[in-house]
Amino acid sequence: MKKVKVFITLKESVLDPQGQAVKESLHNMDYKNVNDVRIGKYIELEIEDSANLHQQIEELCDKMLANTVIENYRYEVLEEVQS
Amino acid sequence: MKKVKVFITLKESVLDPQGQAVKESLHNMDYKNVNDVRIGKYIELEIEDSANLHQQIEELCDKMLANTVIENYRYEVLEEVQS
Amino acid sequence: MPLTHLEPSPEQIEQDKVYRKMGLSEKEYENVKNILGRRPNYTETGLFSVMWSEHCSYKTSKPVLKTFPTKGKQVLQGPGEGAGIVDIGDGQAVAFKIESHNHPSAVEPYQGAATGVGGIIRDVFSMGARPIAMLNSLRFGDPSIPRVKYLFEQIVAGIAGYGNCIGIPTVGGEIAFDPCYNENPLVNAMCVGLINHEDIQVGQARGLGNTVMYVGATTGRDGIHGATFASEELTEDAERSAVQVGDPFMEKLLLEACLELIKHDALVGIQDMGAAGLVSSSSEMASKAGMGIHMNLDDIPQRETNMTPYEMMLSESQERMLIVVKKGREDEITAIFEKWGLHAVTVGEVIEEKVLRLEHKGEIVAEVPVDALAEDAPVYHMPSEEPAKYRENQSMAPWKPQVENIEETLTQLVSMPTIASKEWVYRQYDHMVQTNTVVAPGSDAAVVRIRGTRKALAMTTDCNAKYLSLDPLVGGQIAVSEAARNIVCSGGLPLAITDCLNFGNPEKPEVFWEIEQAAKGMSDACLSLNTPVISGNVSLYNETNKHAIDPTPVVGMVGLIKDIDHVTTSEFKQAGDAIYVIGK
Amino acid sequence: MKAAVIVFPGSNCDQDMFYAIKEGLGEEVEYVWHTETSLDGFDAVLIPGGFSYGDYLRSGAIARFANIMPAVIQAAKEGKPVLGVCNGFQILLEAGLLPGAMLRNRDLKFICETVPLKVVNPNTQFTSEYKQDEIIQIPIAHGEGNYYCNEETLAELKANNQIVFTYDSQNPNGSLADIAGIVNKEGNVLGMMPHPERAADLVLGNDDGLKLFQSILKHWRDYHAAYTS
Ligand SMILES: Nc1ncnc2c1ncn2[C@@H]1O[C@H](COP(=O)(O)OP(=O)(O)O)[C@@H](O)[C@H]1O
Repeated sequence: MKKVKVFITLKESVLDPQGQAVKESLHNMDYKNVNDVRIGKYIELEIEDSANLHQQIEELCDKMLANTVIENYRYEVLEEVQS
Repeated sequence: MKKVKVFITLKESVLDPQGQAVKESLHNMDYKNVNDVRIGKYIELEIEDSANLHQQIEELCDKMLANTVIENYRYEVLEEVQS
Repeated sequence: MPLTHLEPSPEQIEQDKVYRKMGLSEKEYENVKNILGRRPNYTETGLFSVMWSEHCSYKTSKPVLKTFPTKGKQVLQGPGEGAGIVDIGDGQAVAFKIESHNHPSAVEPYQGAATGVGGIIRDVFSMGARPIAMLNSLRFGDPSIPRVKYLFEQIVAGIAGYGNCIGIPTVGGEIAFDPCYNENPLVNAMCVGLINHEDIQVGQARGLGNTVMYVGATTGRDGIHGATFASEELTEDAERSAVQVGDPFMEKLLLEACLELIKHDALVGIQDMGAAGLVSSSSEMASKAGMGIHMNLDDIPQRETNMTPYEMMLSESQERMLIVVKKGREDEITAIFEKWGLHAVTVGEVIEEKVLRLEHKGEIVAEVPVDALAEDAPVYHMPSEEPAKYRENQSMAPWKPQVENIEETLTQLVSMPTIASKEWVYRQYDHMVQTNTVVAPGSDAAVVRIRGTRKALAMTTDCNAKYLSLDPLVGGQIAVSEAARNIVCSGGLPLAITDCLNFGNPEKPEVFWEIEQAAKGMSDACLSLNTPVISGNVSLYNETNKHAIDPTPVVGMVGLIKDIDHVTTSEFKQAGDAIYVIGK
Repeated sequence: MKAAVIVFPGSNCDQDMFYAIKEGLGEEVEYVWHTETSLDGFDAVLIPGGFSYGDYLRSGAIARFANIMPAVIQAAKEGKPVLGVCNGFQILLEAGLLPGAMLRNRDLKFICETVPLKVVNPNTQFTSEYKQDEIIQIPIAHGEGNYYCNEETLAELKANNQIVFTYDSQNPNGSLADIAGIVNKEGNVLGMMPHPERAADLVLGNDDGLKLFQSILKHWRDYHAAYTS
């Protein structure tokens, strides 16, 4: 069993209304040293190992987890986990 | 300037309806080897360094970025970024 | 140092025919050269290419739109502004318009649909009206195709996501499924607003020396060339166009701030930055007022670094407005926006010379006559030809259904996606917020009361494209008549319509013939029902791989119910009541 | 009685709440902008539904830091009735005035419909006009109304009779123990996902929510009568 961590972020040029709103309110709350906030998704998968694990993960991300029209993703495969 | 990555996950004991739904549709799509899916948030902050940076980040997370009734968080502080 | 040095020079643009890629034909490019008396630079070529796209200039559909009846005693504002307006008595009026967001929704369904909703709401509140209801009209392909199902779910979620957040009830609409929409879903959103006569605004840049201000969200590189994109058939290439993301929260603030602004006597004109963003809003406002605008692009609030004049002018970032205010009164305007956490920034001034002059980093980077961009954009009279298919249809004997087992046939009918209950959809729309919804989705027309009066408004969207594919003229008549029946059945007197002409590629004579016929049918019906066309939108090139959608001219109609006690709903009320069929 | 309707950027049921008090109840009501810092002079505090700050990050997460919030907390401490509906409930949870948190609806979709609620505790200042176990029809309209708390908290809610409304017959959003509305221990802060202000006018076909506002008024009158006599 592998643990896979997927990080999904909005593409650079795509507006991030959530991040904007959080940033503004942090400024209002006097956290003026926060210059930028970008909000994305963090997904943890537990997945049984397979010969083409990486290919499969990429497929999963492309088809389902990320919306590649506006998002980028990155992933890490971790040590075996006990199940 | 520091880059801070915050990972927010639902607590073990809290049901994750979104993760459940994704898992089910992955199974329907014949990715039967995916055993578990948990969906959380991934937040990137750009923040000007300060003496008590860690304390400040924890404050931010506790007060606003995470809801500690249902969520856990973890963060990493990264190398200086050019601004 | 301006960033324009990386762009092709005017000579290169001509030599390498860069303008072709931007959507200008050879003839149009020559025309631009004649207007300017020189070769246009890159920015200028961009300005013309978006403003002369079908989406902004209606260059092929204008001759057809001209044939619509647009006048009536009740009409306070016909086509030509953000939304049309009709009188409902007692100094009140209703503003409404329908608009398509088909192409963006085909590429990124959630955001495409959401920003479609956002755009039409801005059109209505930029007239000074408070939006009180949303409707929509959707078309999808065969729902058993996974991509179609995905588009369906995401488009519905996008409409809900935006409308629910901004707090305008989505009270009605219609949905149909047909394989002709497999690759080309239709997303038409309609917004209805309420306004007092004295608050009606126009998008005009009047008054020499007056200040041009920019309000709302910052400008990014999103949706550049969205307007030309909407004027092309969908191809792999088109998908590279940057996707716009909607921010309904920002729009809610903008809405409240703008409705406060329209009560202010320092306001001269206001217009939404919709398709082709800054170019269209600035040139149209100037052209309508017979003035010009000088804009300093360094002052445009930017979300990204190193944006070029071309990018800033063509950006379709959402939730932005251009306003013109009396000189010297800028601070009062800024204060209104600040209350809502928004910034209003001075970006230019009204000038006498009828040109759009753009300054960037100390240089004039573009100077073009505003009329050439707006009013005087080219108009084409497309060839039109009756399709062979139509002839065939006409010569066929009427089809008589053979029903053996009525129960079975009925079950089959009601389980067809187009006929089945749409509760799954409208359950996701907040149709009750503002607590005025008297008749919610599920009846003939939705009914929204006007608080403080006995009056209510009935509203509906309708179009049965199957009828139009068989006979666009009769189908066009039916679309308007169906809308009128829905209004009447709800207790209302039909006032006027808005329409969205969704068709295939108008360069094909058969398609253009369909457009003409449909418009003629609609006009006939509008004339006999006294429901003029007060606003609308055109979405052409709904084709993929040469397959055009069925002609789908969606009709949005609003009617007045004089007394709320006259509201009727469609469901059977109690056992024992007699059932009548009336009509032919 | 004079009620305050708190308006945050993105609130959108503020007018509905306002009219429920002004026209439904016939009492005095004013909007209070989120930048204000005092609620002196108000007898009841109403936090309306909507999408404060776009519901970005988490619903209610940003609103709880608004300038007006210390005054809301103060009002709650003083024992004034504080009612949070929908987004208002989410804000009360985020602000810690009520225990628990909201998750996304079980089927991940926004739901707008009228649902049956059971009044499980009619002995609060918000529900005294209802009968025990009365079934009322109240609209819901939310995407995150799936109430969650840990077992201890749930046991406490039950032990103290803090659960005021539950969904009857069908649980629309997956909320724990069918919870639709809860009060704090003291009983003067009510948070509920359903919208009583949307069921306060017969022109719209339903006024089952009106008794909630009438209960608040009755409590205020009784209290005042006792106070002034
Ligand atoms: N099919 C149509 N029927 C009637 N009026 C139309 C139609 N299409 C466009 N119009 C009118 O033409 C004007 C320009 O439309 P449009 O470019 O969509 O406006 P905007 O720039 O505000 O989106 C509007 O006033 C609109 O009402």
